Amino acid sequence: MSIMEQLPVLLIIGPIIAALIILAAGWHDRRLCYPVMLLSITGQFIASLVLLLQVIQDGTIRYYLGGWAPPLGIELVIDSFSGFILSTIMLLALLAIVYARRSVEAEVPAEKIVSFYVLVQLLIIGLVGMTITGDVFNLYVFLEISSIATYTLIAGTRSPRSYVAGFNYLIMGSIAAGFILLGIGYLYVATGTLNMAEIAMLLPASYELSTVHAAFLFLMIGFSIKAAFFPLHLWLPDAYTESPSAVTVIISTVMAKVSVYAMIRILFTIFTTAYIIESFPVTEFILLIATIAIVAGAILAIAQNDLKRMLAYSSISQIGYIMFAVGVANQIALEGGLLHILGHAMMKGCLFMVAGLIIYRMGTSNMLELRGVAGTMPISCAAFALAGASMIGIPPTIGFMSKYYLVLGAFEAGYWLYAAVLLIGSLLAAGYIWRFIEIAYFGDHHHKGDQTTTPEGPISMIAPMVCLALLCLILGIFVEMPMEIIGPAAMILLGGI
Amino acid sequence: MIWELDFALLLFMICCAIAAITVRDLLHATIILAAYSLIMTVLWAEMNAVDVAFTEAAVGAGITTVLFIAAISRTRRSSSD
Amino acid sequence: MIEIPPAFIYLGGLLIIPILKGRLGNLWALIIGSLGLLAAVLIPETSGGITLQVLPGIETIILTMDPFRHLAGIIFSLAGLMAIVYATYRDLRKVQMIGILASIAAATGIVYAGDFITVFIFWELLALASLCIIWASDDIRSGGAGYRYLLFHILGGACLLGGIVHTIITTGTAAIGPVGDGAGLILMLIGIGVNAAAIPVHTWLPDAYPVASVEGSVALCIFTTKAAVFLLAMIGGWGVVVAYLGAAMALYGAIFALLQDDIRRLLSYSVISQGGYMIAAIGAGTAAGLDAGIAHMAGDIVFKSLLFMVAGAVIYRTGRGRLSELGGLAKAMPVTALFAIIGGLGLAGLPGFSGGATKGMVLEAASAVPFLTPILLISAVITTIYVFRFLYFIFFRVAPGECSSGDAPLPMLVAMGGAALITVAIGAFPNLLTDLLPGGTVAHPFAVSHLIESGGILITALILILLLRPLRRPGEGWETDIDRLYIAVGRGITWISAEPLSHGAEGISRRTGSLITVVQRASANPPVACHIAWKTSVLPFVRVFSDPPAIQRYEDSLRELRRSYPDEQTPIQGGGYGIILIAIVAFLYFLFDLIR
Amino acid sequence: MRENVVIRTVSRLAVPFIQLFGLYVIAHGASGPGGGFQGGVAFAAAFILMIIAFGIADVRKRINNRGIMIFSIFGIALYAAVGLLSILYAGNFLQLNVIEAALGIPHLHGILIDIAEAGIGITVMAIMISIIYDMADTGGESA
Amino acid sequence: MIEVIFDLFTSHYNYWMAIILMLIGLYALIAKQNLVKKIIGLNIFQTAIFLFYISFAEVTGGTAPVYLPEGAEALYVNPLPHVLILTAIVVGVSITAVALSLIVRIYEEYGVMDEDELMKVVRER
Amino acid sequence: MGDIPGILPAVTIAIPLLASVLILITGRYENLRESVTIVAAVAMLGTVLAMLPSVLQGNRITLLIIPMVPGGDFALKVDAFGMVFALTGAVLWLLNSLYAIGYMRGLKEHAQTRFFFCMAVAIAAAIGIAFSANLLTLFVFYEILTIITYPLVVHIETPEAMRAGRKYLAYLLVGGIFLLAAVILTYLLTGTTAFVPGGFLEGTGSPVVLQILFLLFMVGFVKAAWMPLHAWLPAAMIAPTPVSAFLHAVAVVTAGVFGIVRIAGWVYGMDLMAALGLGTLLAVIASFTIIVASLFALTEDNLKRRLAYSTVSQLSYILLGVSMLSIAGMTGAMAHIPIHAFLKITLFFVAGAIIVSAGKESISDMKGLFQKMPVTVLMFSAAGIGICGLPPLAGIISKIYLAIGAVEGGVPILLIVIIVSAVLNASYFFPIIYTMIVEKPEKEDALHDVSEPPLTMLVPIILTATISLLIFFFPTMPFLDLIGIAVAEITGGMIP
Amino acid sequence: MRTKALVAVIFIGIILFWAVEDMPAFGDPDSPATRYTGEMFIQEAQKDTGIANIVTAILVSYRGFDTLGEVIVIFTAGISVALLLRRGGRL
Repeated sequence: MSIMEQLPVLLIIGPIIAALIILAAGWHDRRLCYPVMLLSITGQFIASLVLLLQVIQDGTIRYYLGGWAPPLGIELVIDSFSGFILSTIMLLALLAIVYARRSVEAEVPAEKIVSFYVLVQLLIIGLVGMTITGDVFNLYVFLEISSIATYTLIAGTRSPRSYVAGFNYLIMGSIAAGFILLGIGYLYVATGTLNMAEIAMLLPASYELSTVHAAFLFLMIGFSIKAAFFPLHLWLPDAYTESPSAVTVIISTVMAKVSVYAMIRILFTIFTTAYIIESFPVTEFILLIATIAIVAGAILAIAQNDLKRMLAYSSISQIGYIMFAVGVANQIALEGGLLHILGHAMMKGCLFMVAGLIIYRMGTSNMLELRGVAGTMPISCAAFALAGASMIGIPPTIGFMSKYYLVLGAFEAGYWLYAAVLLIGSLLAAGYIWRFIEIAYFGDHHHKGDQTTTPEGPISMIAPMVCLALLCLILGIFVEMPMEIIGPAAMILLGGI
Repeated sequence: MIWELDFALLLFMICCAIAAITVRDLLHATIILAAYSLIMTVLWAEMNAVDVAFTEAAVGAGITTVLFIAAISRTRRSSSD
Repeated sequence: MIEIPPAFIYLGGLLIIPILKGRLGNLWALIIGSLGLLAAVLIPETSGGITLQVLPGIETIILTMDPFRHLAGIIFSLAGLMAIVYATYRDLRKVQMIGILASIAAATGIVYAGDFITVFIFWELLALASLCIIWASDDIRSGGAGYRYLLFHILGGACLLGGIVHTIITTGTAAIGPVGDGAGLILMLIGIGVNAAAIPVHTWLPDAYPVASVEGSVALCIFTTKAAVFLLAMIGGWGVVVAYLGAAMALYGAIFALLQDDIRRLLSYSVISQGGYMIAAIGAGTAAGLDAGIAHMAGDIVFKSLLFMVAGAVIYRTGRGRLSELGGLAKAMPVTALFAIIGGLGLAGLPGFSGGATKGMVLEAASAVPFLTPILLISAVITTIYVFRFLYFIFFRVAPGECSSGDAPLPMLVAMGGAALITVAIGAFPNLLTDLLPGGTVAHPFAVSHLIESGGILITALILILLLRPLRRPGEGWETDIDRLYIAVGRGITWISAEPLSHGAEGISRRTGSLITVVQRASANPPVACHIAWKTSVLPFVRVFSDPPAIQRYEDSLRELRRSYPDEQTPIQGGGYGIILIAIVAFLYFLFDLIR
Repeated sequence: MRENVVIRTVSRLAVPFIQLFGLYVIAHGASGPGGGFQGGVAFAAAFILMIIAFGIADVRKRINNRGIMIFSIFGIALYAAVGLLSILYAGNFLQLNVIEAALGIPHLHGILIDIAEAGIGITVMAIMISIIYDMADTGGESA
Repeated sequence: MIEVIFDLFTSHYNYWMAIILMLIGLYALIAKQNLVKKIIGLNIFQTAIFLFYISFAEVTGGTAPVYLPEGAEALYVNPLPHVLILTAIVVGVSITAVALSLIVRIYEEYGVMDEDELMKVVRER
Repeated sequence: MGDIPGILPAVTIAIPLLASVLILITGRYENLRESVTIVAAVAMLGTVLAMLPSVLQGNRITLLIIPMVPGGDFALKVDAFGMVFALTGAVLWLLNSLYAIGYMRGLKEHAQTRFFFCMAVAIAAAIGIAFSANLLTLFVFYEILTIITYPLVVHIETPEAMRAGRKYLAYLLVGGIFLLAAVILTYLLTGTTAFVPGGFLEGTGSPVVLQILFLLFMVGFVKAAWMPLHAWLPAAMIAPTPVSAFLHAVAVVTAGVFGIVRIAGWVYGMDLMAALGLGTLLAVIASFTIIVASLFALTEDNLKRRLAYSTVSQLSYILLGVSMLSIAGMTGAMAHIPIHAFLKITLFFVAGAIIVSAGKESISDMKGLFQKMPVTVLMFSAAGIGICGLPPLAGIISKIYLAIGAVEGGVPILLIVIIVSAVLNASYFFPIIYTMIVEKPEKEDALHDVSEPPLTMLVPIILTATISLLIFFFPTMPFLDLIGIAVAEITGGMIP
Repeated sequence: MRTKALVAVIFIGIILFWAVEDMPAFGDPDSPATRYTGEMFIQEAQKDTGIANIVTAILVSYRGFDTLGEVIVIFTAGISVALLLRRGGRL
């Protein structure tokens, strides 16, 4: 059973080896890199599922790297929260990789494909590392791996504009990283350790120190930037819009979620509810901002003409939902927030896949030029409609379920007004989703005559998209399934067992 | 450790930093940045962080400067501010 | 014995009408009419009735029997048959034939109904049937008139329903009988009053009857008001208020009848007037009053329909319907003229005609209520005057122009003849009628007191005719009634719904739309939008506190900002602002931390 | 790059020394200041000097992109291999003392650390050269 | 009073200076139009943070964290921040490299290096 | 009497869903696609009828599908009241499908597959609403209904239609949000959302909270189109007529009022409503709506829009009935659901038939239509008369109960509302009838090539009108019987 | 822009200065960091790894994983630069 015990680290080392193999194989023959990539991601996905099952069965898994127990060494921690996020992001990553093949062929110059895949693999390594590490500095390192990969992936390929988008993100991301580093430093100064669990244990003694407050503040700001938590989202629309479709899918689902995950980790695992609710009641403030984010993101999304840009702003709004849960900070709301992480990953992944497919097929993502696109791309548009419904929160999709939990939690905590705004936000979501649906389905039926018989896209692009769209629905109906993991996860965050 | 020396170095660094971002010629700015890094190296060495100082010397004053110069050589040397 | 409610015979019969062609329809209608009459006659007075359980908790008695009902049923069926006969002079529109049959059905249905719910259903059916008849007319005014007719009756029906329901709740039964008091009574009274053309809700009657077709107005005049009167009688237990209401109607109708030029309008007011007599009698509350009311109703049905038939015949032959345009038809239409005289004298209440007998009964019954008799007497005088006026102008004065192409067609004559016969028969032998009355009241038309009374009325009328000489002035006619008021109200409501309401709704939706546009535009470039909003809101202060050139500059800059505002979201934003934002947010957190 | 005899000559002399210094730094990492990273950078500096002196094309002959690729992969693989080795000996990843205990070789721990450092150094060197190549070269490799 | 301030100064001046450096870097990031200048600012910002770390690793009177020959007792400074910063420096240079290559790319595409101009050009295209 | 588990409710909902999938698959083959619709409609009617006897015996068929979220499982329960709605829906879906086939083919509409697909899903959602066992399930279906009817509303895809669609969606989604808030609040107050005859909110919150909750519910059920939140309904008239018919008679608006009745009877309970003064509130809203909507209808020239305002007005009868908080009022309210459905669908069918046959939408253009399409116009008149509450059509039945309820509930003032509205109803319906039947076309040949609509349209029209007639004559079976059971359930009493 | 930048910088500066106040004094041997892990490493490193340079010991052994990450970072940067700038070639 040693392999099973080593699984956490293999989850990172395996892909590293895979990245090297991709590079080497790609050097030899470009066509080789995709299969390797797929294999590695599949392996990672399976491993993540196995780990998740283990966590469900046996509780938290702790893996001491180098055999050094904290605080000396680094540990990997897989509890139900990180297990949940891990399998979520791996699922999304897998689907995104399946999707990526043809999309990348179309959007990335052939000679860059190898490095592209290597970077994607590295990005995923970074994100997985961020998810399962139990050490704050290690978190930072993996954050940087993923960040650098992201900067390049955003900038690398599609349009000249993407360079600017990538550069802007780089600046913002670097500042964020700097702040995070600074925050980690403050924490270290205050406690003398870097292990999350230990920090949480040692920190209460110095809750009143301004150092700790500053640590919290900088970590919060840093991760807010990385997670594009309004109003620190400015990099996001450009980054999402200009990057290649496959990258957009990955960063909008996997990366954004991991950033949020990290933030929640910081807030709840390191600082614990005792700090963020009682000592420095920042949750109220977060709640306020989250509410603004929900509304503002949605309104901005409505104003967009570019499909991807619209979805990007929608992400800002949706991240607001997750942060809303953080702000409410009770069991039910957190369950909703975590569910929304899963749900939003799936629906936004699906939506961006649709956008990518539309670009692949129609060559544009400007909505004004996409009138009646449903006629030529029925499956994509159906997937969009389904995922969009989830985004709006139409039952019984997963988007509704998470919203339900959120509102329930907010009501329970007595945040009536905020809950109301949350609901309004979902209405605004209808505003932008519907804009595209209108255009796609009802834009102009005179042009629908050209019902082409050619398939609307490669099956490798359609399949993951449809898969995600259906998952939005199925997981919504059988919401009990994810809730079995999410419930304990939320409990862990709130300081339960 | 003598804090006055320390302090002087720090002040000098600040001067360098300000200079680096004010000078209009980017190449000059790069060189000033290298100087800044070198002072930083000294400072760290003086703070008993020899490994870090070593690295900073190699990276901050070395590689980074080279990278900057390479980049500037491929773009433009002058800056409007 | 057969116990089929006649209403169902008529209703069953009319279903076949649409598929019958030409004269076949007329024939069928005649058959149905006869069958209905037969059924009405044959229903035994001892019948236990027919009860249906349609609505849970409410028994619907579609057939119940008592002497009043027997009498009324026969009268209605008979009059209906006459109306059908009268109508067969030509190929009728099917709608009209259906309407006539449905009217008969509804009226008989009301008559035999044993509970209020059934009454109500037939009540509404009657309104619809009448509407069919009115709208079947070729007169273009019939549209509006029918519409108003309907609205009145819907109002009446609804009020009746309210009254019924109130009664059911307060008394616990739906059986026809005295109603409670309060709201139920008022509603019931309004409901019945509308159909009975009680003032002030009578205006539909002179409005609609003159514009119906000739045969239609005959059918109309028989059922609606009379059924209402019958129901009023059946319910019973009314107070003196109703009696006075009847008196008012009698007087009011009579006066207005006197002022009319249109012959059918004249007769319409006469209907109101005579209805007033009946209601007055019923309102008197005594058994004799009830008897008198029903008796007068029976009589009135006959002679009033006779007069309408005459008017119809005249209009049919001459194409004119105004006193001022008619004249000297006695020569051209002698038989019609004869029938007209019979009907007219019946209406005037001359002894020997049915009106004489029944009106006498009414006057007798009315003596139970103070002041009632004088009013009715005055009305009688006026009635006599307008009857004379009616007869004189149509038949006897020097013709303004020969226009008739002969006497009325045979079916009309038959119908008129039948009606005239009945009028005379009842007039001569009141027992024919009064024997059927349950109260056992008898008429004494030839008793001395009655003769004196009738003579007095006649003489007064003659004197007045001679004095006022109204006969010489066929004039324009006074057609203004309080319906102007109702029409104004209706127009007002229409205006309200057309103007303020819809404009208001439109305005709201426009506002909302522009608000959404503003938000949408603002979201295209939020910083600039905020900037503009800020500057705009500061503008008034700047105007107050700055010197003119500064204001000018300020306004210019604002205008420039607005002008250069992007219509579309600008892509790609610089990084610098982002960092400033970071600083601000961080500082906000910090402040929050400080003030906590 | 202007032909400059002095620079060329000095470079030709200096490069081996710098490379040697790099190796030393890497090797010395265990006992004193220095380590894989610094050594790698120093090593790369030698190549930078060569680029300055002889131009890129010349240097590419010594180490081309393929070589860089191989070196970088090799370096990381070396590090990972050391880590994975400990898994083979039923330890956790990078649990070097398990290997030491299993093989019974004293100071193996330190040696393994050195190996790992070497891996770092190789990778850093390769990548640094690669970056310099890419930054400084506008033409690209013809191969 | 002065003494207190002086104490505070002597005990924290390193941090203060590091902070000032950080702020200078940040300022450059925000206010400087030239992209290379921004990256220079970023570098300064990062190194300032490194300085911050090294500062709190320092122990007065300590020696470098390399074991002195056997037997010699010494007060070593805290080695952990050094390790962290070693890693962070590498990260820093990586970011610098990527950023500079992006700048090169941007210059090749748009021919400008100033942010405002760049935004203008980007929007026009 | 009691709860019996059964799978049929789920089957009933699954049939149209399955059909919708089949419709998508068979989309290219018109005949096949349409036969799928018809077969599914028949099958669904069959399953509903199969449940009818059991429900008529007072049983409730329950089915738990899956646990969902705190506050409600995904569960179905067929009780008498739900059966009323479901039966109406099932019958009308069949007829409406027939009609829609004729209509869509008659106009050669585009995107027919989408149309039939959405129809099928919509009916599934409507039935789901009828069979919901708790608020959450109801909400789920309610929202699905909102979304799936949108493509139907904007079917013609003109800019005007899109605007209307947006309006439609905006109102309904906002409503949905309020409903969600209400559901959640209910859950927080009581820990359950399952419908309990007679209500379960009693004593769970302060009166103010419960009053606010009720307001939330009211806004939530904006589908009931009470004023001033009615604007979406006339706007939605841009839809093809089968859709309008379906929306008005079966699915959307009826779902709204269904929800309100459910809330009144199964969540609040009449006693609590009375105690909180909610009856008055509801009465005010309903009265206002009834009268003002009628006024709006008065001057509207577009036939379908006039009918829409009529619907707004008529639906508030149901609210009015509920507001009386009396047994008879409740009975009238419930009875008005199927009755209005059958009558209004007839009217819309005719409006559509006129569009197909004569291509006319404005009332003023319909002069003399009777001569060319007598049957159709006759059916229209009949249904119009029925809506006005005149015999011999079903409308009178509910009206009688409502009137009884008004007096019984001690609010005779509502009688006035009924009376006024009766007059207004007549005043906007009869001009239409007059125009169609009596008036002559302005130009002789204006109606030259107009004839009766095809049989697929005519037959449903006649059938719905006939059913309305039959309901008048045989009101108890099954509607009033079912309603009796339902009312008995929530009041513990018997039908009056 | 410059004033805005200055204000922003001052904002951040205020926070930073405020935070520094409660930090242990520069060179304080009793700061939690030094006392806790710092001393631990210093005591353990020799025993555990047997190499003299504590920094290296931590770098490769205790926090070897970080270092692996660091190598990956630089690797990523290399690939990134190659992707961005390299023309032709196989990457």
